Amino acid sequence: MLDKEGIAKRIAKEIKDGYYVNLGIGIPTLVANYIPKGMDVVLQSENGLLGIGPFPFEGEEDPDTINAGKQTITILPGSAIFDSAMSFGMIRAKKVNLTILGAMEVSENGDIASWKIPGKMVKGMGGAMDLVASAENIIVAMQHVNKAGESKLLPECTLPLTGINCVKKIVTELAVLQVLPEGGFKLLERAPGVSVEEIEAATAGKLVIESDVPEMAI
Amino acid sequence: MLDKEGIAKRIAKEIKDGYYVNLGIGIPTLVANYIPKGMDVVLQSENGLLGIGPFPFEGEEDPDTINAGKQTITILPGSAIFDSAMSFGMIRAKKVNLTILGAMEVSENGDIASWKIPGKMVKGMGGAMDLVASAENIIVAMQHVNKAGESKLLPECTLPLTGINCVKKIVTELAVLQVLPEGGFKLLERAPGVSVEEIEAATAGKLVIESDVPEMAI
Amino acid sequence: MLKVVSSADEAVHDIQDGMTLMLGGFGLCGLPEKCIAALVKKGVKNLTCISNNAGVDDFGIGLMLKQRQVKKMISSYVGENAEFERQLLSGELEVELVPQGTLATRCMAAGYGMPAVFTPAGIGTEVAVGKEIRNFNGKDYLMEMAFDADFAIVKAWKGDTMGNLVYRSTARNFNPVMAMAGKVTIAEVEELVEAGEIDPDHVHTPGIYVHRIFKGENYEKRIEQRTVRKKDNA
Amino acid sequence: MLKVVSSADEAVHDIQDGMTLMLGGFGLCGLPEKCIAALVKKGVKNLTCISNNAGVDDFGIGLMLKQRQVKKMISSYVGENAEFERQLLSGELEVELVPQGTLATRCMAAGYGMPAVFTPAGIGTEVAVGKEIRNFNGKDYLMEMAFDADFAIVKAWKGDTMGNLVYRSTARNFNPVMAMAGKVTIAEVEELVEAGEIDPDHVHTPGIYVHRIFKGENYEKRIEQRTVRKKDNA
Repeated sequence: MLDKEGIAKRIAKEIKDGYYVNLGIGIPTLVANYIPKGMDVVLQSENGLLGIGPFPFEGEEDPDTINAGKQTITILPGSAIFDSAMSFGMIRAKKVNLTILGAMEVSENGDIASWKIPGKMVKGMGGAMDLVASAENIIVAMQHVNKAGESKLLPECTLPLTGINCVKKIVTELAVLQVLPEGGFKLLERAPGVSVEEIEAATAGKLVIESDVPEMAI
Repeated sequence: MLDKEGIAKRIAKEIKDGYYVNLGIGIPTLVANYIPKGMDVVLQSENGLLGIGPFPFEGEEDPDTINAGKQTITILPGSAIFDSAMSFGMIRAKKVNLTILGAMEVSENGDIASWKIPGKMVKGMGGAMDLVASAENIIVAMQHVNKAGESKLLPECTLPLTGINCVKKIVTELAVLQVLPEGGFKLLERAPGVSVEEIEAATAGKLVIESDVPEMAI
Repeated sequence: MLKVVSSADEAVHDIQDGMTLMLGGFGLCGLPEKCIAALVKKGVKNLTCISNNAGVDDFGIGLMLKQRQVKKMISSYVGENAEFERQLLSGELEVELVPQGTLATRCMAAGYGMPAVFTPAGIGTEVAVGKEIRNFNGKDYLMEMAFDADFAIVKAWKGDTMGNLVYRSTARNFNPVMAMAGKVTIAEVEELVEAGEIDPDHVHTPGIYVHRIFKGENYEKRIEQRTVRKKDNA
Repeated sequence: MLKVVSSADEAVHDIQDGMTLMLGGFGLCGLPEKCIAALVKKGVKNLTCISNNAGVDDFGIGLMLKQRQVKKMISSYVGENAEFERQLLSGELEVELVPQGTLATRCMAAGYGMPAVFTPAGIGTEVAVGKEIRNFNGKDYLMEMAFDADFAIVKAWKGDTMGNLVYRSTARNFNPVMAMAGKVTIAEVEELVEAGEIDPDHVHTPGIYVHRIFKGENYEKRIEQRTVRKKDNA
């Protein structure tokens, strides 16, 4: 079973040289730490930056320089700053190659719910609806089950949707799964020490197992 | 009767302190020379400049710095450069206070034709269609009659239109006229030495004369 | 151009109860804190505020919420404010949640004189309810309307007496698109310089969009999430 | 990011007959003259060119027209080119005249992922024929479609190895909106610098939009209308 860092590490392997990548808040943010050195990858922050750098050294925080999670960051050489309209312009125009974000639920046809629990929590969708509506390559990073032990991979989402038919891949503490165009979660890889049966038990939506499922290498 | 410089001089009197003004090619360009000193006026050039300055001194021409007529110009202190989309954005959003442009024909309901003579000349509309469709304060600077001696102030335009119901005022070598909301050219001022009869003879559209028409002071 | 005013109080003097305001900033970054303080002092009420976030409890628009000056918030993310959540759940506060890109684009539409724009954000979700959907090239888009704001209030790093603005780093965010979109636009700046001191090629918001400008003093520029790393041993 | 190419020839090597190209510039100002020269040399044909103007007889797109490489021009103003007029009147050249603001906005729409935009330009004229008209708040607007270009070819003053671009003075014009709009965007620059040498706040076109970049040598930068004034006696 993977911890959060493990999920981030596994997702980092999906990143290719030359990619522009948007990382959501939470586990996706951690992915930045595992991009292989020497690989040319530019991180987009939807508040208006291409070229997110590491956190600043203590005492060097700049209140004018934050990421979309409102954390103080630094800016790498070769960065560009732009306004919010251009930021989402480039997202809508599919210039960002990969989007990694969290979710509360994903359905077997790729719908995602991530922004609202009716009567309990309404923080807002932020940029997530724009990202999932336009991005062609979306990976969801999340826990396989929620705190109540219920599967977050469902036949249909029960929470208000963020977007439809958009999630391509899911990485959880148990597995890597692909959302099939015809519907269903195809099991691609098992986390170290996790059995297919455990994954089946934690997946409420249709799980497609085609052959021997390899353990992931991270 | 006014010469071109006289028309420009008269139009310059329509400019108010604090105005942003777009000047078309031809006579309108001359208006810049007659803006009273000390008046704070910013000239917009639709190729992407607020703050057109005078022509450069000989030898100081900069090929990167031109106006919408493609003439070499200079840029004044406090200018801003922007791209073509923003330039027409500010025009559409009515941020430009006054638009002065030339015309081949104007109709008594404020239609304007200025960009095409079928079978003879098709240079294109450039930015004129955008300007006339959005500007709330449009003055046309033109000759009252064409080279064949025919009136350019018509009941209806005969040439392909640039825009409809948009011209508010016309300044010619003979007169200053207002386009009435209900239709018709209201004669506001006569050029020095020009009689009402001469203006009537040169105006094919409905001419509205309400009282003694003063001679213009320039 | 007579755009320079002496203070935030003067800049907001004619903002009236019931008006619609756009406020720049992303979280607390690039926030027009001086104008917000002036609005709090003025006590103007029943405002509709278009702003990406709603501040925190004791800073930014949170200060206006605390005083119940806001009737309606139009935002994309409001998850950092307990008082906000309380007013929302109790029904005291009306909230329209808008995808962040849609929010930015509806501002830009206003500034560019476009009455409506098309975006796929929100298709298939409750954001799409009641809105016109159009299909272009096999993909569905929502038609979203340009905002209509009485005032836009933005914060820039530097401005000149002609109203030209330059932003610094990610404090740019929504400020340029909102600056374009107000019927009246107020800019507060950290440095106010003479016309000619800003390179025309570096201007982010041309002065034509800015009606009033003033220099704010002693910016607090609060940090919402201070994240740092330790210095490596050298 | 492996965006730097060695020459204009390399940059345009895969532009094929029948493609649609956007070409930046306003008149001869800010024109991608090195790529145009490479296209003339390459002899690629049946092109659709989206560009505000069509160059003059012996410079800019005029050179491509002379060689009959252009099947269709989409422009706002073409009045400086005798060969163009000849091909147009003889029917050899197809021409779509588009209001200048509409042209710019259709480029921006492509770069911003908006399939269509609304503009009042052309209402009541032949530009409106066959197009959808919509009324918003009592005013009619045309729905105009985003452009779809295989390549956008732009000229910047300075660029870095990440593809970030900075334009100089009014040579900016259509270049940034076209740079955003191409499926593949080629930028030619007068100065090519390392990543980090351009202040991120000064970038006009973020590198994400630029796929290939090269330094052009010996720019001619021809002036179309040389207008000067005499020096006053000092």
